[in-house]
Amino acid sequence: MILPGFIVSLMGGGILAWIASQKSLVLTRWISLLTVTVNLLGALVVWWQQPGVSSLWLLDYSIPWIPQFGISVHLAVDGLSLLMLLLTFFLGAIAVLISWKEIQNRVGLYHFCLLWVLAGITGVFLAMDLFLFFFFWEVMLIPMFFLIIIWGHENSRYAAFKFFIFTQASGLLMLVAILGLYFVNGNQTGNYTFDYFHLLEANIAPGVAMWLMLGFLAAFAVKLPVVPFHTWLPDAHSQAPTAGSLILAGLLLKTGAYGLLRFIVPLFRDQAMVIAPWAMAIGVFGIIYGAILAFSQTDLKRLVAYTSVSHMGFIMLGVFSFNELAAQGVVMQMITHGISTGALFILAGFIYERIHTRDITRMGGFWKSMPFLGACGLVFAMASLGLPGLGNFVAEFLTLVGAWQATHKFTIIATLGLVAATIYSLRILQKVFYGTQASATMLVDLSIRERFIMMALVVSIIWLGLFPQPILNTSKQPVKTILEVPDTARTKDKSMQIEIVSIQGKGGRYE
Amino acid sequence: MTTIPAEYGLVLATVLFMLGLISLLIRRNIVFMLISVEIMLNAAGLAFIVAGSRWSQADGQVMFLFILTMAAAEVSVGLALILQIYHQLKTVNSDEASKMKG
Amino acid sequence: MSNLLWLIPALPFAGSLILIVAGSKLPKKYVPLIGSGSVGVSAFITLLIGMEFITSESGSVIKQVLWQWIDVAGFSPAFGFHLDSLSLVFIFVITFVGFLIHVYSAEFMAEDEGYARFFAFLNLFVGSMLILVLADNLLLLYFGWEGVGLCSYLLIGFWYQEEKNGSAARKAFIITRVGDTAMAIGLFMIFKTMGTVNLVDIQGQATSVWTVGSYEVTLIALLLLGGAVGKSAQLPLQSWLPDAMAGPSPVSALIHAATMVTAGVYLIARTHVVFELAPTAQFVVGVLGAVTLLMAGFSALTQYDLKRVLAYSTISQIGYMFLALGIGAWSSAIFHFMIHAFFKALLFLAAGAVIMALHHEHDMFKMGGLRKKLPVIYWTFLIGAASLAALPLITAGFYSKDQILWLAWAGEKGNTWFFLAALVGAFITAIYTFRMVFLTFFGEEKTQVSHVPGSLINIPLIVLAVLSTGAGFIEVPHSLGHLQWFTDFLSPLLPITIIRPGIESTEWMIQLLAAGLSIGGAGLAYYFYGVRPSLHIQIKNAIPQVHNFLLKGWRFDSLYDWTFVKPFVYLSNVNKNDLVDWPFNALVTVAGFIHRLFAFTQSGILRWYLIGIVVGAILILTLGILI
Amino acid sequence: MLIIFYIAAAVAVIATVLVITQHNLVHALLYLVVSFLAVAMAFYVLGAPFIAALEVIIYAGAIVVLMIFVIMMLNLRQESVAQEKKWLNARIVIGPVILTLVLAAELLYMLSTETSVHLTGEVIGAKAVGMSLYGHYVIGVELSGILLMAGIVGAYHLGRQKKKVTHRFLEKQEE
Repeated sequence: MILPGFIVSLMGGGILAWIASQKSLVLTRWISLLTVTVNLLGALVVWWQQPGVSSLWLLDYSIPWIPQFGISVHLAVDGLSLLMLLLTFFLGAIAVLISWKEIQNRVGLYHFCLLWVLAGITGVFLAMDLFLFFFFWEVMLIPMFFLIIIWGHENSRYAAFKFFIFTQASGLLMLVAILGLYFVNGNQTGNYTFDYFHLLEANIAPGVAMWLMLGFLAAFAVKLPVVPFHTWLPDAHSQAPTAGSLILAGLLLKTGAYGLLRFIVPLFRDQAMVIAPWAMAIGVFGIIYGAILAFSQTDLKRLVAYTSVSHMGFIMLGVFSFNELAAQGVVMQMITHGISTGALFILAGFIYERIHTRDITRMGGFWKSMPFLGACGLVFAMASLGLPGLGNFVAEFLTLVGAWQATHKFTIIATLGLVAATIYSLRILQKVFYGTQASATMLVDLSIRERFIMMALVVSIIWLGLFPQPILNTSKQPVKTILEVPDTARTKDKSMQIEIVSIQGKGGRYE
Repeated sequence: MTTIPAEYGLVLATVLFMLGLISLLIRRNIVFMLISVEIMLNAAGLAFIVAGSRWSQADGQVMFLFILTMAAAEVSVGLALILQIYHQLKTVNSDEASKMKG
Repeated sequence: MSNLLWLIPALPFAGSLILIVAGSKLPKKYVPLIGSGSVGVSAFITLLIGMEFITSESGSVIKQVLWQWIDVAGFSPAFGFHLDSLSLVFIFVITFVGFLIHVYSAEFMAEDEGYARFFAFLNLFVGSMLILVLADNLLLLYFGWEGVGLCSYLLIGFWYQEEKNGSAARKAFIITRVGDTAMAIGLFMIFKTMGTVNLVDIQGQATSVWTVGSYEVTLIALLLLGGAVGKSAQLPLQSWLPDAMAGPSPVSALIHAATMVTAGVYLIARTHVVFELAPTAQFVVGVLGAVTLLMAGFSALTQYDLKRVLAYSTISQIGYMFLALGIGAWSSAIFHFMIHAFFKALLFLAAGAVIMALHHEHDMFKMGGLRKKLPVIYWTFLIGAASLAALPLITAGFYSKDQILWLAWAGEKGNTWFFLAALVGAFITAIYTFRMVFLTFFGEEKTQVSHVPGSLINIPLIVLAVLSTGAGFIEVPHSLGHLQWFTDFLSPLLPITIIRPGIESTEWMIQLLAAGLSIGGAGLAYYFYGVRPSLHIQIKNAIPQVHNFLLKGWRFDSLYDWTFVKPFVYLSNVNKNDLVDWPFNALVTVAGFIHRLFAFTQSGILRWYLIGIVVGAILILTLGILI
Repeated sequence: MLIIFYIAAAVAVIATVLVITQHNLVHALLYLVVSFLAVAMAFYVLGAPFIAALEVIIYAGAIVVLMIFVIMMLNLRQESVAQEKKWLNARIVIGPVILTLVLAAELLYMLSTETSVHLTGEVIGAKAVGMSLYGHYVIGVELSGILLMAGIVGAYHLGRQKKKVTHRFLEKQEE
């Protein structure tokens, strides 16, 4: 019951927080913080109790929803989903904390939106029914839209609509693909179902499968984002409130990466292999392109947004390398990028709260007045350029080592991306923290709450850099299963079937 | 007693309808436009009567009754609207009531 | 005792952590205590472990694995340390020279407001450098490699309020990062072919995996060389080092002379098996070394800034080490590294003391006559300079450089050109070294001495001065009594250079030539700057372009500016608003246009709508009739 | 029969033409009554005496009277006739007439393609209509009832004399 509990508690907490805002804003904030923290603890307990690395599906929950159409509320968690959940709740708690002082109008609605976005993201990571998946895909989109448009900066209408249209249009393509898959599979087997595990066994004609895959890919590529479709991201990131940017960069982009791993690769393996060179090419192009654009930006949040574009290129490269090293790198990249880029957005938010601008030409010399902020900025700029000892290095290095097994020329270009990352990361440090102090007034360094947030992030990114193995162990089995190359399509189905049965046979963890 | 060919009735209906339509198109006075609509409705009703007569069925007349009902309702609401427009805009010129312009 | 190996890098890290977390709140006197103390204890443990290591039978190594770092699909680097004779030399130099420099900094940086920050960064550097040389696999080595790069960046830009310090730091980081990228690719290749990144495994398996001179191994060797070239400031990635002098002098001494910049030498020596399998790559190492040592030497001749002379001299001396590596004189390279660490650290520290004494005056031509005012600094600087110029017999520099000269001539892989380059380099070295000495300490006084250094500065200088002379006697050539302690110490690991047969008898001639050139160079410097001080100005005025060319370091900065920096900046600025957004905006514009088009039909005039209905009816009826 | 139909048709057409060419509203309404009466005559001839009666009572009676009331309430003066003259010029008439003629031509063409059927002129009385109305079409009757109800409520609501109210969007525009 814990799996629906995650989602329901977030949704319920959101409503409760909204109601509470009539009485007291402090209560609202505490309710949402408590909700997310309890979920985080719950996820940690699941992680702690995971029955060894060998078992694939840790928990499974399924009740029919609309049985006439073969739709069920089917939630399941494996190592990959679990890691994503941990990241979601961790960053979710930080997002609540970060908004403590920043958000002063319509606090109740804000926390409602925030928790519902988190609920949608949680659902996306848990749903094992494609219809349910799409449902949650939309649930996370709409509150996010309001987060941007209501609490955003000066140009938030434009950004919010751009975000909405990009994601919605691509999401509809995915819906078409989901329905296509549903009907193709139904026509073939007579079993009309949206269930992920059944659809894994679908035998689809290659031509049709290619179109279906492109439908899925459209949604994930826009969300990720892959280069030609990335332009919503800088606008949305720079206009959203700090917590919005944090969730956008830290979690929403990850749903795209998660989708690639969870759906594209296992459902359409052969087609994915066909487009792999192209996918890697645009991934690598994105790495360089994002890095070059990041260098020229003057808006701090926009700059960080472009670094996201650059980093997400590694995910494209890694997923389509089709080997365990790269895929593990991708998983690491999802987590570490969530933390490091999220932290950079938080830093930008802190600076914005103090000097009310995001323009880096009007910053400089902040190290003197805000050494703590400077140290944190240093850590995360270094994380973003891939310094060993910080989590991003492990992620990028594994991705590159894995990619090298698949392609040489793209890996070389991607590695050059590290140089470009150095250039823009150091530019942030130079413009913000070096030089003489730009602002006349003495700026106050971080408060206790802000220090707590930053320390949590710093500790986790260093921990991920030095001891990544627990994470890698957790995602090992799912990644292997996803990448498992079957001899023929049929034997794959068999083995899949047996795997599910065997887990169900164990009984104990099957709720 | 010579019988009437059905087309003649329909031709009459057509002519009346067209006259109403011409009036509707050329008039700017909104009251005239309402009158034109009445003419057209009446012509449509005529066509139904002819059709009912053609098949010797009561249905055509029933349809005329419905048209009549509708015309009555339409006139009452339409006239109320005209009064409102005149009251608000001080004109019966339909061209001037163009605030819905896109 | 060997179980304590992990403490050697851990202690500086711990010190750094304490200083970062609590540095601003600690009383000021505890800051250097923690900073130097942690490195001091590391040095002490090094000494203990070194004793144990030397007394145990030769060829033994100490291994310690702390934890498995990453373990994915056969890629399983650990946080493991591996101590053999090569690493021992390096950790010895790092901890001891590091400790001395920490002690020196305790006084040198005392007035700075970033006192704790300085020690934190310096400790962090020492820790990372120790990880680099102790790592048992290439990934951990890379960890240390990037870690020292970060510290170098932080310390060059230590005085962050000056815009240009930040730029120098950035330049250093980015240029070395270019090299690191090459090295990373080399690492990918090694992992793909060997399935491991463990250094011992690589050494053991290399000969069975690759044949001599195969394409792949050459490429790997060249890529590793790329990393080494970046870190060690060799051609073509040397241009960051002179600018790196923007950092405080102890930093220049520790990072940009004694330790970090020699990481490239360490890397090549560590992977010498790969280079021996790739003779072409090894030859390239030698060529790069030879060219670099000459170019940097000529540039050093023209500099005004005391520290920049030393910087170019560092590049040049590392060029010697690369030359030694290129001719397979592995232990000579390491020997020269050690000696160079002593005398160059000494020179930088002394130069720092001079600069501090003269109100941060860097220009040598504004110095002079300091011989009397700063006697300790004068004598120690002189010893260091003599060692750098390799004055025969008494200086350590003579023994280490002489070995390289001799092997460049007599070694199997040596040739006349390498030898000539090294010889000319030695001559130039002597000239610029004594140019420094004469300009700084002789002549009339041009700037008032404001601050006489205290004992915390003097003691490290004296210790280093002793080492700069004494350390040479552990390795004495055949013609002068033949002592090979250092080579023997390293020989189980690094192969001994094979000498061409029948050439031993010429060794004394080479030594005589080298000694003569070094004394001659010193004499020439005396003539130019002591006897006829106006002469060099005349020469400079006669060939201003050449002078400027050399002063600007052969204009590599302009070259890179035009080929890389400007195009990159142009490309990124031209695309600042993201051209990819254009098609999407065009879509919006088209939609807006269509919207206006349809909005136009919504005129609000009732009769137009009616006409629309009529036209529609006509169309439908027409269709009905036609079909 | 046919001749009566012809006469009724001719009167209806002429009266209607006069309706649409009149400048004075009241005159036009009078011609409209004539037109309705003529059509009622036609209905009678076509065998629908009940409908003919309704036409006279409701169209020519109730509806036209309603209109006259409204015209009185509008209180249009002599200028409106002049204005009507100005509006009704040849330039504005020509386009709609051509369009309508095209439409008419098409309709007539379609009529001409059908085979000619003569009407029997059999009288379908009120009883038959009532049987059909309350049998087969009872739903339609109920809907008509709702429609009339809506019409009454709507007319009442719209017809109330309120102070001038403009919509808030329009208000903003006017500022």
